[in-house]
Amino acid sequence: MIASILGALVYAFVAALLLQGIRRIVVAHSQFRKAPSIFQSFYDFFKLMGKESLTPNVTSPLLFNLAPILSVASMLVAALIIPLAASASAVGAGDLIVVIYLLAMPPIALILGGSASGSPYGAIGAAREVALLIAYETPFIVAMVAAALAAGSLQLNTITATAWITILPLAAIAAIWTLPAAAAVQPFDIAEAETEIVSGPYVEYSGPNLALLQLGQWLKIFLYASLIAAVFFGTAIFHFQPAINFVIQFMIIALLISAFIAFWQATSGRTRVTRVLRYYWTVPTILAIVDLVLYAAGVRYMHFLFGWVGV
Amino acid sequence: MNRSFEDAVPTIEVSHKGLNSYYHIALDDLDTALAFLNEEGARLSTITGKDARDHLEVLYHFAIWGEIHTIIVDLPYDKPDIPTITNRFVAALLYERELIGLLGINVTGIPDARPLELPPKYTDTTPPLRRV
Amino acid sequence: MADVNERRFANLKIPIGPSHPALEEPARFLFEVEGEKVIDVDYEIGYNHRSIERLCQERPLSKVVYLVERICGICSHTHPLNHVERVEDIADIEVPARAKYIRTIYAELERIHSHMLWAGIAGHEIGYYTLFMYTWREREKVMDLFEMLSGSRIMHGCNTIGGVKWNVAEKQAKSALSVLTYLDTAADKITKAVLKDSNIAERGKGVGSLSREDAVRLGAVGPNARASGVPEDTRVMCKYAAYGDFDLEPQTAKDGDVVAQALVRLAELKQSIWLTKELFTNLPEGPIQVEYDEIPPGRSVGRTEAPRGELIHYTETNGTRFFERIKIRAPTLANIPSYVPKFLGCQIADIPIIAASIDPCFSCTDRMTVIKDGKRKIVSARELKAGRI
Amino acid sequence: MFRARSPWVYFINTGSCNGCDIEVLAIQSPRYSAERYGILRVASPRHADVLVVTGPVTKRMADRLTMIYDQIPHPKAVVAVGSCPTSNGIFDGGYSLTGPLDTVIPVDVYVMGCAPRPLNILDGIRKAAKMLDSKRKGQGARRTERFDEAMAKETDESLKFQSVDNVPEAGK
Repeated sequence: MIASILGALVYAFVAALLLQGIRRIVVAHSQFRKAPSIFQSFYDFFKLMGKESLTPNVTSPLLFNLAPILSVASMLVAALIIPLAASASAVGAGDLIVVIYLLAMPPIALILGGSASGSPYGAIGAAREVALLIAYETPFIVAMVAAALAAGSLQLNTITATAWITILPLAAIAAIWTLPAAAAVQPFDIAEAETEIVSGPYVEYSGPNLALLQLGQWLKIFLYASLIAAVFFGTAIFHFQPAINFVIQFMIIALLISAFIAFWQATSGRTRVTRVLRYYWTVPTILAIVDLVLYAAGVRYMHFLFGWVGV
Repeated sequence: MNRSFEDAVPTIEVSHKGLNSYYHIALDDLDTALAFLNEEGARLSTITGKDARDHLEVLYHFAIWGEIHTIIVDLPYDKPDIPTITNRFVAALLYERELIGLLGINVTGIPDARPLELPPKYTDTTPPLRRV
Repeated sequence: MADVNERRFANLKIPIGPSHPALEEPARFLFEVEGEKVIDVDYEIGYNHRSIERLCQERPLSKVVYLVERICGICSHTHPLNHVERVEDIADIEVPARAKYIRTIYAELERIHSHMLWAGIAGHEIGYYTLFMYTWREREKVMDLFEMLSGSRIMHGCNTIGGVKWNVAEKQAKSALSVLTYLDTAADKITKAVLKDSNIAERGKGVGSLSREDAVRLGAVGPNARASGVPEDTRVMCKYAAYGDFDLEPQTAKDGDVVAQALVRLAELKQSIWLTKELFTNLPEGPIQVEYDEIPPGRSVGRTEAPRGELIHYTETNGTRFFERIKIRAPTLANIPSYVPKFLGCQIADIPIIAASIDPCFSCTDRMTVIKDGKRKIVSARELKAGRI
Repeated sequence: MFRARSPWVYFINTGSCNGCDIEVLAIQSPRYSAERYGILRVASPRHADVLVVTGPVTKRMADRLTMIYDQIPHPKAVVAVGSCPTSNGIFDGGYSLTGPLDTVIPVDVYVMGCAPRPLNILDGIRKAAKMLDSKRKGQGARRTERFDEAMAKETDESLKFQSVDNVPEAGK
């Protein structure tokens, strides 16, 4: 039990940072320049841990220093619950609603930290983070509810038993569509827009606090992606020993997600806050709702079209 | 410039060189000269302040398509006052504030008389462009 | 109007600058914001003031050219070109035709690299870093061209009184032509990237617009004015250096918003590339420098077209080894009053793209501009806009 | 060991003619691609390790420069780019300058040249990054209070953030 828990935590930490490394390499090459090494995120993280942490005295120190710890702690708990690497979750049972709440914790920690940092940039960054969070959480939750409804239970182990992409493809598309916003990548890095509001909520953080906040953000991206992969691609596909499962699922998630995110980052400028809400509440949400309603009404169009039976 | 400047405004001394022409006028004719140039559709390019060792000089440069017409006005050292021209040319605000800052010329009627480009802590020293 | 003034600083104030990723140089804009909408903007510049005008009066005649060249790193050729032409105007020195052509080549190459730099920075401001990377990669070719012609990327030092120091060899002209044809295709790609791929067009439509009357009234110059439809281009008006031999027509757009600024600058980029190719092809033979004995007392005022607009130099000599007075009015200083109406009513997200679209160069401006002192009475944007001053 | 591999850089222009600034910006462009050494341009001094300063320190920017230098957490290094910060360059003798950079803040690396080439700047930043490892805790570590003290005894009134109460009416 302890071994699987420690294994899951270390795996999540290493995978999250490698994911960032791959993303930066893909972006660098798509911008015609040489890329940093894949372990660059490790260097950044451990360098920041070694720096001095400054707390501006205009803020409430408790809230200011609590936010990074909150964001990393919630992510580590989520890492235990989500069935990582195509095997059952580390602690056996896990509930979908708990996971969705935990995944929303890093942005909330950012909002707390931003507004507690006492700088006008932090306040505006926090306000933008709220708008972003509401925008991309809606389609994600509707897609997850559709999968839960199809599986008939909220237990992650039962949900991830079957690969729901074969039954609910529209919901899968809606979920994957929210990934760039969850990763706060170029078109949606409105909350920490460097040139507009001087990296928003992060502006007053330095040293270990900044490292933990970023780690929370990186872990969130990886766990978000592995939750979508687990629910929609299911854990049953890979019938190999656990160790090989680890590698395969990480390969799929890491390459697929970082290339997909990097593509968004390399090809678009930053949108405005007002447009993000309209963007995410129109097409992705409608897709997820349509799939939910169709499944609830008993229409199995995938079965009808391709004669597939749920794997 | 269709109507010639000399007959409209009494000038002390006029000189032309290529595209530029310089009109030396007395201080109280300044307003008529500005009115004349405004009708000609001249655009204020900039205002230069100069410390000519025994008196101060203010040069107004006006541009009409290719030519530049400069109006030169002398100011005595002891009473360096000059009326503002921002009522006709809004862009003159920054140039007049530079006169205040760099040469200590007192521009009367300017809406915002802060000195130009001198760091606030050093406004009490003598204006830097004065030949002291 | 009165009640607004009472409440004017009750809202959130966002200081941008003096050291801020959106601005290349130190300038301080204090935006008063209601939610995401900017309702008042207050500018404060003067951080770059290096007392150049007084140094010009304290330095001997021949050394001033190098000081004037270092007013602004991006337009490091236009300032000495204007200065040298003023001194030649006073001393009636006739510059040989080849020197005039070489000076115009440097001026146009500088406009190319400055507009490419602007396109990159515009992309950087809205977070579209790929545009920044692409345009700055192409821009390196222009910097190599500068290095080939004059030995240095930024401070070329090619202007002296009476002509030019660096000659253009036959082989250099040939390789420059090939680089310029490549740049032509790159300019098309940049135009497509700026106007279609990056959402500058979609984010910039109607943002930071400046009407033509405001542009004329507030004295805007250069691409900033031409974007609002004012057809004034000093190269056409004054025909200095070798511009007399070419009939250029000013590139203008209509409503002066971010997209119009982009259109004008990119059209000028193409025009400059064409012009530089023309200059290289029919470069006249002959000497590149003329001796001069001494500079008589006299005065001269004149204009050149810097990448950011009309630059004015007033030079006066008194026959001695020193200048009597040198006055430099940079284009960005003339453009500052016209920036203020652009910022009013825009959103916070638009501030960097508007700041970038104006392409301010405070290094040129700061030799002589605005400081806010203890008293808080400042000319607020509204007063400027309403023209109440 | 990690400090040398990911130097986060904060650019500040204290009155430069902008020539060095565009060369400092150029090191991120594909031809020099500074990111392969982990060099990232950061938006806030709080995140920075290396402070790159261009331009002779004008009087107006001097106290801003010390404020930003204090905000950078320890260990930190300063790179002076161009001949202006090292010796006031060609503007020496100007009335609005407060002398070269090392009279204002301690400088670690000087990159010479009037507009030095981007590769020299890149090399300067990497040398400064290697110096970060050798910086001991106590050396140059300044608390944030010093920043607040500086703001409190603000001599230059306009540096203070305007609060509503001390703003006289616009009209009067």
